[in-house]
Amino acid sequence: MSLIPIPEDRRFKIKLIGYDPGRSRPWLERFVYSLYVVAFWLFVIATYAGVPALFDWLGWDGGWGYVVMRALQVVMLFLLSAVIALMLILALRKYLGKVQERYGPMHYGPAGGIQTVFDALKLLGKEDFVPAAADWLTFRLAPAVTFVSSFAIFAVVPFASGWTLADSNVGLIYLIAVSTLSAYGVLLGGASSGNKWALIGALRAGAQMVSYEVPLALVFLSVAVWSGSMSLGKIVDAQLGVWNVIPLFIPFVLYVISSLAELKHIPFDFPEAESELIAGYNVEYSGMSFAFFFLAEFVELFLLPALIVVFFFGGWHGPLFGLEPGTLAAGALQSLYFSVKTAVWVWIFLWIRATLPRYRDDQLMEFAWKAMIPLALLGLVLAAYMRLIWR
Amino acid sequence: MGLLGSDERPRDIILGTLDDLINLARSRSMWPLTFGIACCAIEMMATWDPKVDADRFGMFFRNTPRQADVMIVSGTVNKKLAKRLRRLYDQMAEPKWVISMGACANQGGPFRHGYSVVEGVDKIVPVDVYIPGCPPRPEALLQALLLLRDKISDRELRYKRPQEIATDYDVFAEPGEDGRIPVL
Amino acid sequence: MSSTIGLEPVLGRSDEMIVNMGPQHPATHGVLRVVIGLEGERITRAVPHIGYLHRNHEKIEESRTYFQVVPFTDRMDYVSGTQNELPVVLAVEDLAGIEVPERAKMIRTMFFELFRIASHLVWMGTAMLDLGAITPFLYTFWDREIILGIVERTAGARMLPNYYTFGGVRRDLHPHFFKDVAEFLDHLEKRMPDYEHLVLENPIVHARTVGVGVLSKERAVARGVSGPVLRASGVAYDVRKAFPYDAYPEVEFEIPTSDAGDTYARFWVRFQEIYQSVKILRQLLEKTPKTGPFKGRAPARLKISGERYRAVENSRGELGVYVVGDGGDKPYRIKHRGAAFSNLQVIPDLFIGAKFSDAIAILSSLDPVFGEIDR
Amino acid sequence: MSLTAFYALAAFILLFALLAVTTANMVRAALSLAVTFFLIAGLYVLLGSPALAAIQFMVNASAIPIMTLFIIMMTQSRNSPAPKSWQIALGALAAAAALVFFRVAVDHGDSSVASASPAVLGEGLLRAALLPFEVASVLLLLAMVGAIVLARRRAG
Amino acid sequence: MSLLNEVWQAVKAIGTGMATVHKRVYEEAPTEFYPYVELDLPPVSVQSLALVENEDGTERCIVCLQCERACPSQVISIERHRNPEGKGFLIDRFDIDLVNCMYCSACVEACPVSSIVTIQDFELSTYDLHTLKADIDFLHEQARRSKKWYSPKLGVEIRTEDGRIEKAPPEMQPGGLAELLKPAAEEEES
Amino acid sequence: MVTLGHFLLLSGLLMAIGLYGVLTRRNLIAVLMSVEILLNAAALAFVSVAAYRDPHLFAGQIFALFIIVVAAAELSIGFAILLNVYRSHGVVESDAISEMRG
Amino acid sequence: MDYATELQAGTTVIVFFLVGLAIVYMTIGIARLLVGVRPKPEGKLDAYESGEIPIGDTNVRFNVNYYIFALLFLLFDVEAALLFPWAVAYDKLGWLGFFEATIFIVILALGLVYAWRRGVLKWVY
Ligand code: SF4
Ligand code: SF4
Ligand code: SF4
Repeated sequence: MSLIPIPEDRRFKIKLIGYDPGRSRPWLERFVYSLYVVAFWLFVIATYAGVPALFDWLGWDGGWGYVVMRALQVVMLFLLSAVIALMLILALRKYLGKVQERYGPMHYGPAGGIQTVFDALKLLGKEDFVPAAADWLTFRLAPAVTFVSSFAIFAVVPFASGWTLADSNVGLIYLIAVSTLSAYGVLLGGASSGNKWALIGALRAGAQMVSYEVPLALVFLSVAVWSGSMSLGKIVDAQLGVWNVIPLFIPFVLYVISSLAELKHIPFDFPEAESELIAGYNVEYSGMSFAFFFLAEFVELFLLPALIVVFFFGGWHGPLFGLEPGTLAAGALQSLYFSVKTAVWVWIFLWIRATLPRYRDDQLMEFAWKAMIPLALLGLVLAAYMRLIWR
Repeated sequence: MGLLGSDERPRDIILGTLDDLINLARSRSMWPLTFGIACCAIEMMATWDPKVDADRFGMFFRNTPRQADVMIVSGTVNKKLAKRLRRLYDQMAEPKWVISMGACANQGGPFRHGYSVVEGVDKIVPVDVYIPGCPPRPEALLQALLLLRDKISDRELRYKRPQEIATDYDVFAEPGEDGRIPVL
Repeated sequence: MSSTIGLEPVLGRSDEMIVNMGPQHPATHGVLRVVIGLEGERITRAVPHIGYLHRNHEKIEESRTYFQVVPFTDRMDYVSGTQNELPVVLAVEDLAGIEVPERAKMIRTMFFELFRIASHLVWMGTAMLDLGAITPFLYTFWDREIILGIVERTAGARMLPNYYTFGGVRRDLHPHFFKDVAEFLDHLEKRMPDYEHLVLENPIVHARTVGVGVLSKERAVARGVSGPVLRASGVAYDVRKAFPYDAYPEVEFEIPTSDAGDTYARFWVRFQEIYQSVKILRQLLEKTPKTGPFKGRAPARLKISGERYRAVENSRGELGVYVVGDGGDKPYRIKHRGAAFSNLQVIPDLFIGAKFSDAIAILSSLDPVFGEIDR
Repeated sequence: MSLTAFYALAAFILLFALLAVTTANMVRAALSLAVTFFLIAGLYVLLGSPALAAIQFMVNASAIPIMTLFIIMMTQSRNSPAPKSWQIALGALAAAAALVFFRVAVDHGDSSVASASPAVLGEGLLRAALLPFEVASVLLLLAMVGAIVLARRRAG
Repeated sequence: MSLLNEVWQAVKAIGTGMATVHKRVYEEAPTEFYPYVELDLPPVSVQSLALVENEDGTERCIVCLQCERACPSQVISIERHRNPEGKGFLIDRFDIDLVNCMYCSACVEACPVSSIVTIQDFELSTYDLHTLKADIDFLHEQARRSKKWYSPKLGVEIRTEDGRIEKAPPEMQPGGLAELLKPAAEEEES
Repeated sequence: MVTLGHFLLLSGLLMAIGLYGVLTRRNLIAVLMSVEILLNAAALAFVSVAAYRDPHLFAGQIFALFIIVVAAAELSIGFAILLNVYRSHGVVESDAISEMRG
Repeated sequence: MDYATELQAGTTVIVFFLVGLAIVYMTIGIARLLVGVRPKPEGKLDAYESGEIPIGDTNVRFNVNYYIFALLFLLFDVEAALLFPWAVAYDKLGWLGFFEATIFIVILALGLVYAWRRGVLKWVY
């Protein structure tokens, strides 16, 4: 019968492999965790300072050189977002563990430090197939659209003064477009799966998207009016004295709520509502396709708090200790400030996730149209008015 | 077949190493399917509670079979459920494993004399690890999950599934005209 | 197709989608299957299908001796452990005329109430999980773990201990039992405000549950609903008061009721029941003698004739059993009356017209357990 | 560089536009349309109007396809029936005619392109085109009211 | 104003909830590190069954078949023959199908000599069900490797370091409170 | 160097494609989509002419902006009408509808 | 900002999309290569529906409410699109800009109020 040899005493013993908490070495754990942070920081520096410097040194900076440089930077950013996702998934699980009086991942790697790497590798080795009822093309397109449109937010986020890939004059409009697009991916994925749960998830994604996108646009307008620019770099520049959160308090609150909705994050996680729709729009996805939905979610979990910081909390502003802005050291320091502020907001989001139950989607819709949009309009007019008074 | 072997041994050293690496990752990140059936399901949930906390080993529930790796059959499988269970198993993406939890799932347990109960879930799906008990305590489930982990990552154990695939489909009703098993 | 029972009129309507919720669905608390007709997200049809956990309890039990029946009943409402054993035990005691010592009754009642708390804790965790909050689940399961620890120290198993027996309980209390329970109650009283913050006071829970799934008093009575679901609809019926058993006549407690009949009321009633259980346990800790007999004299082979219906108020409502003995040592007929089974009858009433998300909240407020429903 | 970019963009624009008007699967057609509009936004960048490009991306390439997708699902028309041959002939004829007409107007003149920043656009909009600006809002209001009235009307 | 008040109440309630959750960060988790730390289960815990031998290695079981009759799951099967010398029976076969056992401890209850006992060893998960069809050797082995076991007649017994079998102290026994309280009562009397 | 001619030619081609779509598509939604292409072709022409010929640069862009506004308004009304048609006829295909009228 | 910068920004965005897509499909391709085609027993490719055989398909009609919200969304999006240039030029426009935009916003708010009064902002499915 069995091909597995039965041991003498008829018991199969588990191997005590893995990182034993009894023999834990705190310095090792700290080291592994700080590796993530260091990797993150190094990637940021390398992307925004290293690659341009390299191309400068090569003297390859016109025309195609520019494109290649950007492509290289995008690849770096992809690695960065992988690091972010690994870090954030781990952070989420560890933090949920903490507040739930348990530990979360802790045996694979010091204090669970490499758990998410295993998860990623596993997903790489997992079958990924298209169900018969699905529309093949759209089914395959959806994860890519979702991921790329989340990922493309990176293009305009300033990590430090001048550390942006596309410091465009129209950054804000671009952001709205991209966030609509990411809902698009979810909608497509859900609707093309040929699965009813996914379809309901897609419907909800659509409904949710149309309800938070408008306040989002109005909040962006307030920010643009107040800062006199749609370039994220300039918006941050304008906050040198006072952070936008003070004059733009109403838009700030609305923005936090909308970004929770855009993130599909508790309390607004209707499209994937684990306990209602099984897994929502990604029910039929497995393996790498699913991984990209997952990745997109966590990249957004970094980027949307980052945008909160950019718009309302002074971006990369912080004491520079006499460093000349624009130099490598100053950039590194500024990106550190930026990341720390972002981390605080990520933590708040995780905290919300740990606490709150889920709203009902029609309640969000009504909330959005009857409370958030009037408030956002009011906020916009107020911002314009204050801008005139205080100019 | 892909580059990685699935049931037979991998072909050469490089791919073998890659295969080992991926299997290591698989064994360290087993996501069970949320599929509580009976009493044992409560203990299955308790395996993720603060006291035992299987999440320490990187396991958390996925609701959809497409994303799950391990199916924990936690309770009595009767003939009505059997088709659904097999269907869920079929719908899981490869590679996949099954843990049979508790007396009922193993061989029908106390209810095996009844007319409605499938005597052992291994008649429907290939089972990798069995847990005795009624219900097994959460630590026993954790032990089984870790046995499964060793089985996945250990080359010697990996390529020997205890039973290749279910052979006895008597528990199913006759397939209908379209070749499918009728629903009710 | 036979699976579309009750749905024929709507098949072919293009704006209605027929969805199978379950048997594998995280919110059905087991293996319920509800075939749902969805129009957008409004439910137009709801046909529950059960039987995915049919284990043939009654017939197997009829082929076992009375002593052997008890462990099987454990497997019915598996969340509330020993509570299931009591109806059979009471009925057989009645028929065989077995005397139960006072202390044994009190021990039984203490376990009964401990398991009520455990069951309501499981309900609280899973209901909040259904509403989307992860954390309360972990908290309640840890508190339940403490109860199970106490139970295991005395009864030998965590969930399904097979502890009650004819004439009392199987074994005496663990020496630390009183201390353990007192400590646990203190702990729970510290925890309850937290749960109130996370569940009852949470504005999102309010938004999700208030006014959702209203079950009117008449409808509730007509459907034979019992337990917290009934009491949340304003009927103060409780077997513990109406037909007292064991040590309940000797303790003081109230029956919390609410007139609202909505999901929130059901949540609220369960919360109040936890408080009442704590109150009962505190009284019993005082009253129960520390030592003394835990089991009356029962014959080794029970031969019974006659028939009897006995019911108890378990965590889900009236759990009854009808035992017919033909003079042999095996029951001639055993019929269980499941509380969760009757409570499930209201699914079509409450589901139809509700939103899909509401259906999840409603289902979790009914707190079904399938071991007992399908039997 | 600029020429290469133009040719690449133009080629893909034409390709996706063709797909948008010929694909039977409506969802795919809507997607192709979105891609077309996205690429046209690229052309606007080349033409020195980033604000317009962004708006094109935001409205035409994201919002309108979403609405189209909704309508496709609402009317359950996942597929568009294949055109009849006389239709194809007519279409081709009209397209050719349009091309000929357009060819006449094409001018090979050349001049430098500069960028109009959004601020310039905004100033122009509110100083030079104040009335259309307000009229636009009235138009949007009317569209909103009209569409609501139309959509709410119960059939039969 | 009432609207504002409502909003404020909602914000306050959410804030309280979040504080409730976050407060737990500072509490120590009750997690037991199971595979790394051995579990200490209560001695009456029913995790598996065993057949105890006497200290001298002779069989305790008198093959009375009471356990077989008591078992609700009908998983015990015993074959016996008369002892050719002396009275009583000898075991031919004593199998317990641990796969289908429902761990109700009814057999233990029924055993007149406390031969079949419950033990706390739960680590029996297996790749192969055949390991769970317990024969008498396996049941003996189970008893030999366990430090303590329980049967209603004799209470909790422990195996000491030097291999003797003793009754466990009262604080481990169910109902041990009576014995624990006794000395105090006597003292009061005297 | 890219000249105005390039853009105008592209715009003309787009226009031709849009026209082709309008004439050949039988699904009314697809027809509306083709109209969208037409409108965009026009907008492209406006913007390119402005970029090459208008010293202030913004005139053409404002035109394009208003085209977008009009397109949105047209589409919303168009879809609303279409929904009504669908409600009363059950289809959104032009010839099927005309046959029904028939 | 000058033409070149905006051109570069545009290029960057396109590069972002292209490289992003390339990375996604490359990774999926690698996974596919590693895993290969696995056996597809009967039922595997069926839509997952809690273990049941699906009844009917997903080609259902959406409720008209979706359309109304999509419409409102589109029109407000367009409104925002028109206002963005205004917001940036706001400093130069002064009070004129303020009043113009206020009128603009009020007119659109009227639409919202109308929708509200008509009861279409209630999300019924
Ligand atoms: S093995 Fe026991 S506990 Fe588990 S499902 Fe069966 S009867 Fe219930
Ligand atoms: S524990 Fe119960 S089921 Fe198991 S052998 Fe003993 S009597 Fe039988
Ligand atoms: S009841 Fe005890 S003595 Fe009798 S056969 Fe069973 S184990 Fe042996």
